Amino acid sequence: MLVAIYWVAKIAVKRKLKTRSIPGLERIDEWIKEAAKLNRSVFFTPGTGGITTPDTLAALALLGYVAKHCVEHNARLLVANSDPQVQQLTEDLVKNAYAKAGREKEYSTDMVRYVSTRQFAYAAGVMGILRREKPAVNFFVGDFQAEALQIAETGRGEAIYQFGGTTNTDQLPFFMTTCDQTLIGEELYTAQGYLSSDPEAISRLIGPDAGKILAILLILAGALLITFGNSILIALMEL
Amino acid sequence: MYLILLLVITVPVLTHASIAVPITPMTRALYDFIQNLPPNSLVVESFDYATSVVPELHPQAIVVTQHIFMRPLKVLFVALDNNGPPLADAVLDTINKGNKSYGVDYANLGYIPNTATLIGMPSNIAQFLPVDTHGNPTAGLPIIKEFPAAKDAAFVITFDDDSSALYSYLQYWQGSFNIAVAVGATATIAPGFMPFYNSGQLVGVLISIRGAAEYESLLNQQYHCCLGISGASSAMVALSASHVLIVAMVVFGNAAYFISRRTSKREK
Amino acid sequence: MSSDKKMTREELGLQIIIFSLGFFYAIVYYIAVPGTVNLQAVSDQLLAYITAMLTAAFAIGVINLTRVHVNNIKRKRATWKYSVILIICLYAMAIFSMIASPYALDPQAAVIPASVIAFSTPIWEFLYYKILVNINSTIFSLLAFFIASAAYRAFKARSLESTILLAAGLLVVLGQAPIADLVWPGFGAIRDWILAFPNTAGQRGILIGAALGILVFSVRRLFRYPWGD
Amino acid sequence: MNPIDLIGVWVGVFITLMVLSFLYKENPFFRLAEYSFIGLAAGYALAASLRLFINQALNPIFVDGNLTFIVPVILGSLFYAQFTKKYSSLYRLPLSLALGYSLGVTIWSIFATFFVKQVTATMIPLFTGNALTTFDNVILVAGTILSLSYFILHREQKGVWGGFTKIGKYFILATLGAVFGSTVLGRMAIIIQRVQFLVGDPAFPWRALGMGTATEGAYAPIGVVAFLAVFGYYMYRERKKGSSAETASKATKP
Repeated sequence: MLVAIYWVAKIAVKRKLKTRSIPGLERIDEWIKEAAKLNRSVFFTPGTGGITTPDTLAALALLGYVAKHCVEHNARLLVANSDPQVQQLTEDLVKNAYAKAGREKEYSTDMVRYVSTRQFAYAAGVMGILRREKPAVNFFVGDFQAEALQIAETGRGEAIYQFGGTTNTDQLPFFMTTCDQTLIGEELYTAQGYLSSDPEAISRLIGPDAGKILAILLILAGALLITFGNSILIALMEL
Repeated sequence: MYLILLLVITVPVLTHASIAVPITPMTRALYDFIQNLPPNSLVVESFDYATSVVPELHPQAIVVTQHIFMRPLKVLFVALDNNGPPLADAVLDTINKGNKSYGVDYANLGYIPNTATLIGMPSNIAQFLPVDTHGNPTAGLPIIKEFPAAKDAAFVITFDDDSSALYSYLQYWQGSFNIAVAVGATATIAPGFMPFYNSGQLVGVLISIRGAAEYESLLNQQYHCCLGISGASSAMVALSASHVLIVAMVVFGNAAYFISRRTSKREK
Repeated sequence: MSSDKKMTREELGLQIIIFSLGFFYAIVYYIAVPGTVNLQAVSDQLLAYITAMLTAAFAIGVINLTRVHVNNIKRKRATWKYSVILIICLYAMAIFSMIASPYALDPQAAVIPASVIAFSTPIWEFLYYKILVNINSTIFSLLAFFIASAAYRAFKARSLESTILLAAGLLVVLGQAPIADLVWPGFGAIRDWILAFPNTAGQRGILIGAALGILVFSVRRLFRYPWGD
Repeated sequence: MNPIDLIGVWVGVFITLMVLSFLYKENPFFRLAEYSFIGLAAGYALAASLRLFINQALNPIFVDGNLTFIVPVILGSLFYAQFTKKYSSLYRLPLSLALGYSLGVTIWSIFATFFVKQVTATMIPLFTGNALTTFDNVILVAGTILSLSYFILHREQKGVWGGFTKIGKYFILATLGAVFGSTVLGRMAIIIQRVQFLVGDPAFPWRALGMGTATEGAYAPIGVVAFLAVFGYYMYRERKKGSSAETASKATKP
């Protein structure tokens, strides 16, 4: 099956296909500039997942982008974490973003804050930060559980621009209803491809697309076969 | 708006108003299944929730346990969440235990620390959970002597707050040993279980506090008892009121939206 | 995020570690060659080491919190008084939890005198049940208010898209209020149908898509992990 | 009646209202609850994870005599290198091991559990002989395919294809609406129980939550009244401060 995905991907790369856009990604930059102009900070939190959670790792990739642009536009970045190891990674990311611009001295330890491993203690801490510091933008992207709506509604109450993203279907509705932009499910993973605007990265997005087409074909074939009482495809898949 | 919601909930709670609860098929299916279990079957109850969801799942645990204790069944309590064992004890303190005695008819085996234990229990309970929560060796309990392996269980119900417990039981207990499984779920995760119920993999689903209230009224219909035992029934009016409030707010919000849109159009 | 950037030697070394472990765990469950080394056992042993390694990081969070809040207190930042309370709560709870909680270090009273444990138990129970559990539950309960205000704001029939969101949401809300069922039993049936079919379909679409995104993302990370990029 | 439990109930009531006051505005009471909660949670977590460290890493060495576990303990201690200036990037070594492991397991499990399971579960008969179940099944299969098509990126969402993806998006939105709606039930259950606690209702699971018994609980409303008095006084002072600051600023203006 993996071979099939690879094969479809190969064909697709040869024929350069047009892609649809993910709405909202291009506005990240604008928002950060706006925050710098208002002299308010940019807030980012990757949620309550650990380093073993894929959503968290995808969020960190986005943080890399946000941090770079915050340094560029002189916006104050504020990161809040729930997992100690994620805290270490984010500290590194933000520090490096400053180091690359040759402005290590501007990095301070209270930019990246560890709040709590406990879900609702983390939520209380983030809610407090949002209300007290009133950032201009709130990026909450990654792995969230019930705390998502607490963060989102507090941010909404302070009229903060909100950018959300997760694959957790239990929480996605609350992102959709409170954020100005939401990355739904897989968009969280393809976002970086778009942000890095180099053609090679975009062509890499073809892999998942090929998988989706394959999934659609498989579902159709399987459903048709079983309609006529043939369950061979199901048996094959369960091998 | 927040104040109205608080009021709408507080007034029914204070006045102890009550309301008849319609029974959903998923709750009835679970009730009928337990009601029709052959006498002397072994049931396993798994307490897989943290204290933060006690409002949703604890009432379910109370009513289901009460039902099981009213029938000639044997029951083992386990937990996949480390908050579970004391919660099971709290349930046992709440219900009417009839003439059942600890060790013979029921036992609290405590926390299942890892998947290996969960997989091992169907073949040998005493080996994987050597002591119960009271510190007794499990091998010495009459109930374990009667049922040394969990694969003899007729039924397992998990009170689950993050779906991992249910998936484990479906995979390791039902998949391998064909033990019937039911779940008491929080409202957030319950929608994800509908496909399992529809395909017959689950004998029943209790949804949050409402499932508990329905179960309580089923018990009351048959045994004329237990009304108010879990506190779920008395929450039903407040629950209805808060839901109606949300619907009313949404309707009101939309009306206001349409009116404002119409007037702004005219101004143009 | 661009991959053309050269890796430093240190990063290359780390990447080799990531790749080899990742590759091993991605395939180990598929291969079982009878008679050769039992890869399953190797992977279990390795996992025990990795778990042990991760548990060694147990104090990272506390060190971070202590650093930040001691700093707050030293510099008399705006919230420094609260930082004092935080630090006191942290260390008091840590000490009593190590003596008297389910995670006590010496539950059999082999080293710590039994009288100390007996003295600490009610204090720990007070801190845990009377304070921590209550704050936890109440912060959770804030969601009831937030979900109401989110519904009020978001459920507006602005476009066809938001009308669908509104309709599905309202029908489910109506279907689970016991009182609505008494008015018309159909509400409950509609709710169950929405949850069982359109909802399952949408969830599967999201899940399958996400699974593919995660798969490609993870494979790419095996070849290049962007440290601080 | 147990006096400690009675005090516990009152403390619990105060704390509950301190947190709820956040809905009105951010205030010192909420801040106190927030900071003490973070502190208590961290302290408890420290004890819990220390216990885990002893069970998983130290017991194998000192109890079972398995000296190989010294290696992971040394590697794990490198996590603390980040707090030094000179060797700070050494923490990346243990982290790489953990990352490699988790990426590998993800690659293995995501395919089996999400992709294969969800795809096979959707292979259901499109015609069953019963009009109702046929309709249900068609909705399920078509809905899955269409909502999946929404995520396909290599094609602009225009024309007939755009129509498909649009219907897919509708399915996704219906799903999100349904999840939103069903979550309401659980959240209301939680606030109802909080209210039961505040009014001292016997239906509240006093025993299960370690709050003593309903006898002590019945005195909870006294705590509510006391808190409202304190909070009222705080607001009165705030307002007075606010108005005096206002008059002061007016006075300075020419």
